[in-house]
Amino acid sequence: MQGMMIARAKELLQNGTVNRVLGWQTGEFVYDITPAVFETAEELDEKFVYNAFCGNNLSKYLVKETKKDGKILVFLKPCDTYSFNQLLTEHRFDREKVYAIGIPCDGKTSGEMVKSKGLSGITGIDEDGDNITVHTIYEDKTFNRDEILEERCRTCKSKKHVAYDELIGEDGEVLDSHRFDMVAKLEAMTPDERFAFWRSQLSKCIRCNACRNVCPACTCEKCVFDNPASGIAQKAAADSFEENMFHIIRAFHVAGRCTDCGECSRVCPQNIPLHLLNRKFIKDIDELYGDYQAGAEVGSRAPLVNYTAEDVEPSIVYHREGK
Amino acid sequence: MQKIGVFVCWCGSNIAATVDVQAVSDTLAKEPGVVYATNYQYMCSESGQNLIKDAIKQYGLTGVVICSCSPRMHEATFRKAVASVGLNPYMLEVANIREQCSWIHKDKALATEKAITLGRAAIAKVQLNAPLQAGESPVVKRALVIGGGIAGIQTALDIAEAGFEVDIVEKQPTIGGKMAQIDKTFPTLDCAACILTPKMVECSQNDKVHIYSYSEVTSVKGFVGNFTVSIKKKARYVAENKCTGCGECTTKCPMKNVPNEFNLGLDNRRAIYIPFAQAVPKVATIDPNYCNMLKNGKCGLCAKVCTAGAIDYKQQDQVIEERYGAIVVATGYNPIKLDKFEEFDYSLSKDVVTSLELERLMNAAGPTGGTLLRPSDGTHPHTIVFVQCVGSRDTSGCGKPYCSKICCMYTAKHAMLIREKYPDTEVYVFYIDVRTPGKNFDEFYRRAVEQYGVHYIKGMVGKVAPRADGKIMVQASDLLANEQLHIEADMVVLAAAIEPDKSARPLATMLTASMDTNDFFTEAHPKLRPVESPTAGIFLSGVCQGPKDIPETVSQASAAAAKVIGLLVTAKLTTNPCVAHCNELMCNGCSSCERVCPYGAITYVEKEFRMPDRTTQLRRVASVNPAVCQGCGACTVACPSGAMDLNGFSNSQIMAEVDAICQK
Amino acid sequence: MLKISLSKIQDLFAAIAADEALYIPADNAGQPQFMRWQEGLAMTDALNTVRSAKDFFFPQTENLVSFKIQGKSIEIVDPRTETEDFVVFGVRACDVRSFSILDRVFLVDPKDTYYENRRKHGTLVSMACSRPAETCFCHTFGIDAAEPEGDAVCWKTEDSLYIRANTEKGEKLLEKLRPMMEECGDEAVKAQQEKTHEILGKLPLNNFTTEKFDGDVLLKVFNSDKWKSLSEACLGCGTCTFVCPTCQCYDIRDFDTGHGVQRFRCWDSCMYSDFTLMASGNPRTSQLERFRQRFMHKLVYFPANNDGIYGCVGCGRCLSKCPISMNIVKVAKCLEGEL
Amino acid sequence: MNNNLKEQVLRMSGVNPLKCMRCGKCSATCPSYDEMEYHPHQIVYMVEKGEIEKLMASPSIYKCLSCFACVERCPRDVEPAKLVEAIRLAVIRQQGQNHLKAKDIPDLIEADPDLPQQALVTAFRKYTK
Amino acid sequence: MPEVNAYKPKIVAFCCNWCSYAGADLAGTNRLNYPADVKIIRVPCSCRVNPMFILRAFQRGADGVILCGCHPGDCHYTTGNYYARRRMTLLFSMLDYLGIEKERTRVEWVSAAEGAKFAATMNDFVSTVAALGENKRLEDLRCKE
Repeated sequence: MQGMMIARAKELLQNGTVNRVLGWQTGEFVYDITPAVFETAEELDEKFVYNAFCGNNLSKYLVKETKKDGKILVFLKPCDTYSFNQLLTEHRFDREKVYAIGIPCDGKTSGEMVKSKGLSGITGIDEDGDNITVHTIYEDKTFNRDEILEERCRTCKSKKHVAYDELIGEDGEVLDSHRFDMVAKLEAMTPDERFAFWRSQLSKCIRCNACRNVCPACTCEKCVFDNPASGIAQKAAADSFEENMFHIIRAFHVAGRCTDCGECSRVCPQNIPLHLLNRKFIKDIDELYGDYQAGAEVGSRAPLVNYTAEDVEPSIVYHREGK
Repeated sequence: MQKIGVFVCWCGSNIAATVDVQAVSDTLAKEPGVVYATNYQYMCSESGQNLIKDAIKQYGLTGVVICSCSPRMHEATFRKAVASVGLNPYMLEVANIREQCSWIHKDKALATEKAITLGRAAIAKVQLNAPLQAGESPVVKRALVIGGGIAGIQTALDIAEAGFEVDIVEKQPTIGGKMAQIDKTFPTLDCAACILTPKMVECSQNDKVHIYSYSEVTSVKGFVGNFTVSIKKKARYVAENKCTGCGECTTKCPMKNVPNEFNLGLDNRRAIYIPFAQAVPKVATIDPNYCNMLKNGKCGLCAKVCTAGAIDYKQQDQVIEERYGAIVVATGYNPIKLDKFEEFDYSLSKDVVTSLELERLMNAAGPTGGTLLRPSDGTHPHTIVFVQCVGSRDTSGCGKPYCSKICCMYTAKHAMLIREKYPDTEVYVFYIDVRTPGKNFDEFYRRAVEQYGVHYIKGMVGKVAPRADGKIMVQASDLLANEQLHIEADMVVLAAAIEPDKSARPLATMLTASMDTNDFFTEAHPKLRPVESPTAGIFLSGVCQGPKDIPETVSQASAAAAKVIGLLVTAKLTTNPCVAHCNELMCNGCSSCERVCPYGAITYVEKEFRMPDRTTQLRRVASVNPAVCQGCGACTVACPSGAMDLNGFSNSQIMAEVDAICQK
Repeated sequence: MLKISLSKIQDLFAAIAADEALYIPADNAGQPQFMRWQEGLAMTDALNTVRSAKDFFFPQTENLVSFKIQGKSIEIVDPRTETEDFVVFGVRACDVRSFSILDRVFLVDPKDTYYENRRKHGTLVSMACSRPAETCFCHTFGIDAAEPEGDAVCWKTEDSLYIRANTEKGEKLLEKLRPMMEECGDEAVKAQQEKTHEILGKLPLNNFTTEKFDGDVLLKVFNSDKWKSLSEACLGCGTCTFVCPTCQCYDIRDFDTGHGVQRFRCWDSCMYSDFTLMASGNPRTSQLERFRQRFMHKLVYFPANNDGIYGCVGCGRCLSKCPISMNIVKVAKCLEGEL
Repeated sequence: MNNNLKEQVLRMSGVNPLKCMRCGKCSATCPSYDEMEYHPHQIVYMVEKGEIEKLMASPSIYKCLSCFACVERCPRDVEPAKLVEAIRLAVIRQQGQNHLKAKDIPDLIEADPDLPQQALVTAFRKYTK
Repeated sequence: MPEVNAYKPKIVAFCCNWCSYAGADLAGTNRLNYPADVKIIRVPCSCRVNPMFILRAFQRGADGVILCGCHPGDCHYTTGNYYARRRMTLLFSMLDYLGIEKERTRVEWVSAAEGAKFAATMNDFVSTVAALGENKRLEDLRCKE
């Protein structure tokens, strides 16, 4: 796959279709992959990589990249295409300046994920079909791909590309993902248990803004949390209230716009399951206002800027099943 | 920091009996920013107002807080008072310590404490108030009426009568609309043409009224008082100013088999035609779908016979741009298509007709010259079955969920007319409910039953099946007799539901006027503003707003005209300054605000911005038209970056009030 | 050197915690973090905590002064109460070294009294590493992971914990613990150190140095055109700076409590767009400049002003936590080619 | 009026008789109308009133051909035929009219050891409440 | 004897200018009593209420927040309360999800004619919140005295 992608990128660079290529570049280790812009065939040959660690969603970079001259080639995994569409819906970049190639994805893992299996001193990784062997200075260990997939990939919502100019490989289907199982589990808890769960999670937050800055739905010119005039600006969570506030408001601002790409949870240095906040909104929206997948199509009307006269009343929150 | 004056009103004993006004003014005097605080018996009285004015002058107040009755009561009074001494009227806030404090609490200590808190909140808000200026916008003294049926005609004539220019845009070659097709009108049974055509003529003769027939609105820009509308005049291939309407061409044209839409396809017309004798404008139109000259370049007969030389095969569509101060929507209705109702056999049997078709069959100018004959064989029908609610009140998805309102009455009219003209005819009417509210309406229906012997049967028709011998078998239930009826009918008349014209939906988008799920235009308020759209400057006339009969349509048309006249006589519109505004530096151009704006007040512009790193960037940003914005604030919450804010109720002001209320 | 069986480590903690606050690395909702010890709290096996021990001396937020407002009067209140004595236990070699860097910032004139106060009251008990990870490169800065600094230093073997005092503060602490521990020789520790050194030699970053940044390289590095591609993917979040044990920038802000104002300081990040924002605007207007600032500071400016000491201790946190996997090692390796 | 029975019929059929606007189109369209004691529109109304037992006792419910013309034609989506089917099921499922009782089972198994498990389970599910 | 129920909750009520604020005025005109703990903030429309305001109220020590607007379909601005309804439904559901007592937040539609309903609603809401006691789960300790 990587070879095909490089070959095609070179072709498009050469025939002048695009001026730059947005992809992933190799790092120090096998897993520390960085999004990068390539301008020459040599750079592509030298550094371009596509493997199980290329988790970064590149679509957000288009906001910045399309401000520049020329056309850019971007490689999009299925879930990235949803963000791509959502950004287009919100007029955040110029479609004319992008050439999008859809690429298949078997699910991604990460250095953190591998380390969470108790491994340290990682020196290399071999992918052999569904078997992934991790070499470390201490030992070698082989995993089934599913075992070390990131949570968002284990509950992948769709292998279908909803936007592209061309596709490399086969297109997949929208999947029945069980991605709301954990939300449902939390909903079934008592309020005290839920409070304890979220407090223990959110109290870890260091307000590094990684979740916000990586989020393709958070492309505001100026975030309310950075804007002293907003009245809720905060540079650090000085009180537990502010920890809650930041995450509630952020989830609310992206509600109906979040495509559930899972980047927020991936980048959180404290491994806070932030996607569970977004998924709660998605689940509620699906249940209360009908299924809606942000980014499934360009131009769709997000649930929070929409209504029907027959919408449920807010009191449903008191009467719903569960505790 | 503002210099704030606080004025606590006793309202006689209304406030002072339960609130310690002295304590309130004393405590509030200590609030940051407050330079003067006092209390007085009646702040709204002349001497009370003078007290405020004097304090403004004496202390150089930049903000005023009045603790008194509800702002709904005297906010305007106090604003006027402070404005008279040069303070911006929007630098004033009212703390409601009467309706929301003294009148509902008995404990004086509690009430006083609450009054202080409410006063603090008002002070906190005033700290952040900014002077606001009510804007003005000029009004173009011309109105546009979209739709030339009875609703549009009536509205246009009323507006013209008041001395304003008014244009009617009608997509058909003639104005007149549905009413022109109707034979008689209920409950008086006078002839529709006799009362409609004089109005049509008046339209053509009144020099304030201009008719764009065979035309469509293609775009609407602007806002109340200042709309710019593009109107496409479709090519009719006949010069309107030359055609005399003699009709010679329409008898010589060799293309004879064009279905005549005016008679609902019950007979044929030529490729060049004048819809009906009293058409306005009475000008021929060539139907490009049938004209051999236009299709194949062969024929040209009409041009040869036209002595006026009006035929112009090279005519093109023409787009006219015109400015208007107000727009009236009068797009009317159509009966729904009945193909989904196979049980009534409408598409298979010619003798199953809709009520509107029946109008044409009974009209002296119709295909049968006014004699009621079966369309299939031209014989006289002896048994006629009317079916009510065909597609109305239907939630199964085949029809419309609403009551079409007019069917009960016109069916009674039809039944009555048939019984009168052809007493040997048996007439059955199957109904679910007979709904005849309205002046002389129920009496009319009862006459059909009692005087004319129409058989009204409570029940629905389940099946209509034509028989080989030409009879139509009607299977229906008679719920009161608890039996199933089988009637051998000669004709079946279906009271098809009515729906808004298909052109209404795209038009609503152009006008940013809201519609309900049935594509009827939404009124600004269902009870209090029934002829206005929530979008300022857009008015509603006739069935486009909801099912109506002719008298209701005409009254609504005149009401809409009155509203338009009221708008057009205004020299300048004063705009509410408490409107939304966009901080372009923060705007993402994401369109969230535009989507929730009920007034279409938000548009987007591409603007160049100088970035901190000294580069320039072209960005799409929202721009609020203050003349159109009504200040609801929906956009402010939809905006994730907080670029949208509302004058007079800004985020920071409301949060300051929250803070003040919650402290201590 | 003293020794105690690992099975009795909770007793050891209890003894320390008897008269001062004790913080140990423990598991907090799945993440290793220093937590206040209370009975039963177990020490984590993780190599290092997500947040460094700097939090105890330079917390993410701290109130500097309070203003009490009543009506139109304002009263100024110093919110500081005397800090209690505390022990941070299990600090790794890299993190211990970070304090010598922070001290150079906060304890030079004018002294940061808030920081100084905490340094006075705090005792650092370090823990030698035996299982370093691929992201470790403390040796680059002359740190021996097997022989950490600190007021006292520990080694953990299969079954025992060895401890030795390095400073007076450490001695004082050990004095208290002596009754429950046994004196021992350093053979076991030496053996472990040898093993650790062997592993350290196998680490992928074993040969990584920042030597080339010594000397007169400031302008050369500053003007390198590599910064563009290095910073291209940077999201401008603060992860690297907040997990960093040596990042020391902060912002001072006011919080209106409704009945007064609290003036507090909180960590700031040079990666943020409003970092060093002034009335006149921001001196660094692009992410490239902000990104460059961080690495210039650590690799060039800091050593230039501090006897050649780099502003990095090689803990590797930024290597594993950066959302786009850009870090000081990549930056230094890329730029060193220019020098 | 037997509310349990009514609820059972409503649950089984999924029909909400309150949607009926009493137009009678179901009865107008019903091919078995003349065979019936209670006609489709009456059936809907009687279910609404809870007169399920009356309907259960009436042969009308077996005159319905399940042609679904009423379902097809109903302007309010009431689906009378589904009610009829539910009433028929209610008759079958009446307790006390079990074709099989728990105590009969040992004998049955003895008589036919190959009796499929599933038949037993189904019988229980169907004939007990 | 110690006073029972001495606890006084702090309640912030956001009322739309056209219906609910007028409804509150009517309650006053009719001298319908409800606790002084309720303080009303006038907003043009229920759709003006930003979730930020609600959180802000809790931060500053409110124990309950109620939003009142025109009945659905009667909004002065036609559609404002429809948006408010969705926003608040989702926000309240999220607060509940975080384990914050859901009874502390409420939306009620009160028309200008429903003074009695306004008073009854406030009485009920205040007693519900009072029963919950002080808001501990969404408070900012810095704002406490």
